[in-house]
Amino acid sequence: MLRISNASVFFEGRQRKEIHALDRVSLDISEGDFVVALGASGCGKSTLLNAIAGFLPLTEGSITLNGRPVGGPGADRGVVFQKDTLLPWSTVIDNVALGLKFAGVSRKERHEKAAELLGLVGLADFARSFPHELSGGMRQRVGIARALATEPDILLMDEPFGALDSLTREQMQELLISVWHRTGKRIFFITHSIEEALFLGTKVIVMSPRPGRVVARYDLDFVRRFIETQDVRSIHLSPEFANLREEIRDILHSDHHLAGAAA
Amino acid sequence: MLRISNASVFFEGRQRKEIHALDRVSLDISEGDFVVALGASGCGKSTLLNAIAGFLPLTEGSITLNGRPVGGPGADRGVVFQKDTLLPWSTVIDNVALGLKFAGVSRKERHEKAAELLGLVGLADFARSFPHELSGGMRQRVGIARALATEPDILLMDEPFGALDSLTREQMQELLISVWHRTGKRIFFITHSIEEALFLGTKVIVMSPRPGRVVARYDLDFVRRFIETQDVRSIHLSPEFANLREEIRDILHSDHHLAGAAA
Amino acid sequence: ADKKVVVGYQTDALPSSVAIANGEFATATGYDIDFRKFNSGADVFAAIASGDVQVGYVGSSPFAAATSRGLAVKAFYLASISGIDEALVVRNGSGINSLNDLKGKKLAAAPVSTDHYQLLQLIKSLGLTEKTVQVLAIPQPEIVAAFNRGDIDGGFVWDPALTELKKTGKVLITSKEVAEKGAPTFSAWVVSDKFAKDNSAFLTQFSSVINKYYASFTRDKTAWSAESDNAKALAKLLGGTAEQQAAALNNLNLLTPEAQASAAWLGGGEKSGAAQILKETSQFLKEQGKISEVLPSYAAFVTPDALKATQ
Amino acid sequence: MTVLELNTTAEKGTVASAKKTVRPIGFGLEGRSTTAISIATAIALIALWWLATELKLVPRLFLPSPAEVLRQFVTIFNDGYAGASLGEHVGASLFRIGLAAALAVLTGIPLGLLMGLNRWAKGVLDTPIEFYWPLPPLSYLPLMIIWLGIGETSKISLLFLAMFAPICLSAQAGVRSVSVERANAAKSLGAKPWQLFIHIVLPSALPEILTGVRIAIGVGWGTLVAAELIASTRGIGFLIMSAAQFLATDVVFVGIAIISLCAFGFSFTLRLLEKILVPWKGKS
Amino acid sequence: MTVLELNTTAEKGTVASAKKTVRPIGFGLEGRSTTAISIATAIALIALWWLATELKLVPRLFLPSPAEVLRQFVTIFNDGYAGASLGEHVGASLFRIGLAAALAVLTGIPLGLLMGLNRWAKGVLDTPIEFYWPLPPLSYLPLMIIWLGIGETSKISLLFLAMFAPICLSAQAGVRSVSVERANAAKSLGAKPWQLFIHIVLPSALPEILTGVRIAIGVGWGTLVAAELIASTRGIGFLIMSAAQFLATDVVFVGIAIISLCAFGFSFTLRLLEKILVPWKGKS
Ligand SMILES: Nc1ncnc2c1ncn2[C@@H]1O[C@H](COP(=O)(O)OP(=O)(O)OP(=O)(O)O)[C@@H](O)[C@H]1O
Ligand SMILES: Nc1ncnc2c1ncn2[C@@H]1O[C@H](COP(=O)(O)OP(=O)(O)OP(=O)(O)O)[C@@H](O)[C@H]1O
Ligand SMILES: [Mg+2]
Ligand SMILES: [Mg+2]
Repeated sequence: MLRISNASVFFEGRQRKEIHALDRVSLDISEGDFVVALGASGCGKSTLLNAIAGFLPLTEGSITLNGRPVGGPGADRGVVFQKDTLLPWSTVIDNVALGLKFAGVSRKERHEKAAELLGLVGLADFARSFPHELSGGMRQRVGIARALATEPDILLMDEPFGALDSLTREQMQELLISVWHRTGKRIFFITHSIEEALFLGTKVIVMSPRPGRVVARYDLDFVRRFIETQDVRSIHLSPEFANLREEIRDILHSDHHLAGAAA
Repeated sequence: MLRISNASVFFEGRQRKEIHALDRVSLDISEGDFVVALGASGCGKSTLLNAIAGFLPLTEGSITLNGRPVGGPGADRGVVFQKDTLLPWSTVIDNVALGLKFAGVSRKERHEKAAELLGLVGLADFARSFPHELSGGMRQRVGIARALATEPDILLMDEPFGALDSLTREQMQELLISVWHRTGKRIFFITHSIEEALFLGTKVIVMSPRPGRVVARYDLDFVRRFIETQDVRSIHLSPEFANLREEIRDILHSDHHLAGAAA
Repeated sequence: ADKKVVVGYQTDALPSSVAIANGEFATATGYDIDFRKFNSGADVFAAIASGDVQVGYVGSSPFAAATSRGLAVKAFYLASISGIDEALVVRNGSGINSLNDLKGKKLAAAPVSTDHYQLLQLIKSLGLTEKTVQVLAIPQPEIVAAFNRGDIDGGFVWDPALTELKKTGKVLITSKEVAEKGAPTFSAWVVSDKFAKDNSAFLTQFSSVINKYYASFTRDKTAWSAESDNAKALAKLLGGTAEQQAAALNNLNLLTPEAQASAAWLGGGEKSGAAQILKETSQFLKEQGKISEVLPSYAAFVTPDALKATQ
Repeated sequence: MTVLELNTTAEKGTVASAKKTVRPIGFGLEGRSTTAISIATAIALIALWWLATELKLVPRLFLPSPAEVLRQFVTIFNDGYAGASLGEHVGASLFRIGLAAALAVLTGIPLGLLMGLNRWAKGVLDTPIEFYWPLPPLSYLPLMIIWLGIGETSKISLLFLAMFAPICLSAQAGVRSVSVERANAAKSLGAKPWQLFIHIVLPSALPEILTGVRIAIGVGWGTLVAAELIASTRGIGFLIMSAAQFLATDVVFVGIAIISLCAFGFSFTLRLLEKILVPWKGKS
Repeated sequence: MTVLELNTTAEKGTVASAKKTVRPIGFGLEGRSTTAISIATAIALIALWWLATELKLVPRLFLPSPAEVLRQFVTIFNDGYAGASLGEHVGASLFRIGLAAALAVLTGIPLGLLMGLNRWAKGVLDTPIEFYWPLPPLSYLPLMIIWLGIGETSKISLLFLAMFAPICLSAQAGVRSVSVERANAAKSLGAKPWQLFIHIVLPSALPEILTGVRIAIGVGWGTLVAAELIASTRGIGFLIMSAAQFLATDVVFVGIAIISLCAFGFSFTLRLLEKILVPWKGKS
């Protein structure tokens, strides 16, 4: 189990003012959880993810994975970044196979696995292209394939579908659900789409900025319902879904005029 | 008037295969137009925008602005990029004021203007921060403020709101509409959200990939209706809106299984 | 002093160098003299060719090389001729006890020095070639280092390297002896033809000053001992210690002004000693492939005029 | 599916101010000082030197003891050496290096950037630079004397030539690390070519340029002795060579120590400059 | 609001294959060749040289004509110079430079990267490198001889020392341009430290390292004469020095031409290597 207790983060801002990016956030991610974090721009979602990934120390609080404190980044937590972090000197397939290379998998095997994942994200044709030859959305999909390749215990995904069109996005959502369902992986997922959060998450946390804190938590089962029925539309059109969407919308809107504008 | 006639673009792909990114696209953007391009990931939206911006030569066809062919980038066409292109060595306010600096505006004046725009995008507090101290969505908003600062004739925006949460996104949409309405600027806007396209565009083009071509065009007036009524919800819930959404959805879905997967 | 002249000198210990230190050259000639220190005769000639230097102190080997290439200069004063201030020192334990043991050994001398010339001449006179005796052209500090380390068997050097090598080696032959075997050398003050034409009075006064110090040196040994002010002045100007300077002076082989001005050295045109040495040196350098031409006569590069005028 | 908690009260109430702030875990050194380790190493090296001389591993003539060098330093400091005071020697060398470095920076950076941007500049300047730069200064020293005389001009030119190429080459390489997107963004904001040059290309290339300048200054010091072989009357290189002629190794060591000290000063300034000018490196 | 056209038929039907492809408009040179301009410049420079000698602007002694240099080259090529054939001279120098460069690359890159990553490596190695690197080789030649003799070891060591520092410094600087995000991504993919080193740090720093190597090779050639002052019997530096001392300017020019040619070869190889190894520069 991944346990975040009372995590606070202060950044050093300009002119000696601190930026309070995360305020006493507590969260457990257990076996089979699909946790989605939702919130306005700048509310600390990426900060929380970075802390879990081990890229950022906490000012206060602790993060433990199966009882042991998280010291730094590791292959047990796969990360899909908000920013493009593909290696410009490697082809797409080598980028996807990078983690497997680190794990010592043979070239043939890792390329097979990578090719399969590229097929899943719809980029089979671009295996030998370089990242700068891809569109923004395609690069994002390569990043997803790369994180899936090493089959980490926990997937940390920072707005992975932000640059995707609705169709591709739906397909990627379904792909992710099937991976999650098949392998029982834990997933921590950041999005700014309320629909996406509701559709994917078994747990949804809603965050508000300055300081970044959790203002609401939900336990949901739309995703399980989807796995049974495979019917997206009926879920999206169900009244529970619509009600929750409006509720969260109100929480987010009630908070601030424009995220970051208030002091 | 900006006139794109029969624009085709081939990229050199791996193993001597060309990638047909844009296939005979024709499009006019006249005074007061708000043109939105919609389409799957990799369908050539950014390619089209890059060609208009002057970053990319055409293989065939022509692009003229007020009768003169587009030779290269220029201050007459402001660009908001899909990728983060802020200068890491400048503060947020200096990044926003960059175009004004190029135009020879005095330091005081350009900082005033930049501060005002930062207020509009909700980042007044972060004027003296450096880009790497901002969240992904905040950086995107700085990019928007930067493009608005020089008041170009045409704004070219590549998925500008992709990294924004729904609230911020709505606020930014309204901001953009008010700028467009107030100044009568022409806007070419790329998005992967059908709702956003319908809500914002006076003209919407729907593109399909491999080769990238325009498969449908719409003339809309939801945005003008919004300017009159200021009522977002009623527009979104109107049956015309819902019908069009489903129609475009069908066009997009009918096309391909996964964009880029087909050869 | 409205007339200016730049004089290039080297670090050799000469009695007249004291006059550089105390400014007597300037006061005696009435010229504004800028003395510049050079590390080799080749550099002096390069500077003369650039026109920045008008008068310079050089050895006969670079002199021969430069004149053979057509540089218009004249020797007007012979500062010294081959003496015991330069010698071939061989390392104890190198197995060299006489000139007959040189075969197969490694010897060194400073590049384009008169020592290098004499070492090569010596080897030739012994019937050896550079194939059988390896001759390295390396600067003196490096010779001392290589000698101490045992990498070379001997070095043809002058002070202070000479003193240093003698600590762990012995003198095999001196420069004077090599000269007597038919390879004489000299060092001289030279002047560019252009400057000489309009400044003969300067050269005369310059020569007079040298004469004065040379006379003092031959007359009054105590005034030039290690404790003397003169030796200290030399050490301050040139570097090293007063002891080193005094020792070096004692090994010089100086000519009297009269001898220099005579037909035997500067006054005999083509037949004068200096011109002969230049020609022989040039011929030898050509054999060595170092220069490509030997002039028919070197008479144009020596003049006794300044010295004659002092008498 | 139920709302678990809407803990707006429970979690509000900000943590007391003036908190310890954190930074993303950096990469490599990121700010951690190495001064202490460096000083310890320096002390260890001097101790080793002292030991080597104490045990007489190397003849004194070639490796004088630290004490001797210090003594010699005091003597030279008080009495000067070879006709000039220590201050004059150091001053002369610093003046030459400083002026040559300034000239090399002022010409090398713009020319290098231009060569990175412009086909004609590259084509025309490439040949002479690629030609002269690998030439050993000692090999064209006589030519410099002949062409430029024995004054300061030839010395400073020699140093300038030695320093120009590394700066120019790194500026050229720096241009290649300007990202196309960033340049495009600037052009769309109406940047004229010279503005692109100053506001985008120069800062992007700055990290590489600064490395080039550091290397160039090292090369400059390394060329100092060669430059001051030209009929000098003062300068540290001149001091070293004069002393070497007389096998005064202790004086040579004094010269070496002074060069090290000066070079260290330059290097320190440059590191500082790097910290101030390119704090964003690795964060873009 | 009406559907204007649903031109699925009108616009379908692909354009004939084998089309001219385009590339994003690059920045600066981006592939455009400058060879022709460079060659033209070279010819112009030689013509200028010829003119200068023809008009006797400079005494023959100091600027021999192209014809003379060529003649001298043929002579040396046929008969050798100073006791060795031209091939032996060139071979000896190439061997020394090549070996020293290989050693400098093999040690300088890993040590430089390590110094960029590790506090201890940086602290310990910084002092000796900052200390020795600006020292003029001429000032420590005697020390090299005492310690390493007059054989190849000391010459190669001298060249190695001259080349090591630029490579090491640029590798260090290169580490600072590794983006933190990229390193983090690799760590999350399970990269062990040495894998991070090889797969992320090394390629990221490669552009800067290659610039450093180019500069280093230039510095190496520049030090050649100094190195071959150490009791050589062959080598181009030795050839140049022997000739310079006898004012044989034409031979000096032959030597200079040979060095230029060799250096040009090295430089060409490195540029090629850069094109092959870092084609992504400016595109990340
Ligand atoms: N520099 C390039 N070299 C080769 N191929 C390229 C290059 N740039 C784009 N492409 C290709 O052109 C096609 C269209 O790319 P484009 O960036 O226009 O897509 P897009 O519609 O913007 O997609 P997204 O919504 O994912 O950003 C893609 O197949 C891409 O691989
Ligand atoms: N390195 C940093 N230094 C200083 N402040 C930082 C740094 N990184 C983030 N911040 C600040 O922390 C706050 C939270 O940032 P974070 O990136 O977590 O937001 P986010 O929720 O991911 O937003 P978005 O949806 O826009 O990506 C922001 O106010 C940001 O300015
Ligand atoms: Mg974020
Ligand atoms: Mg795009």
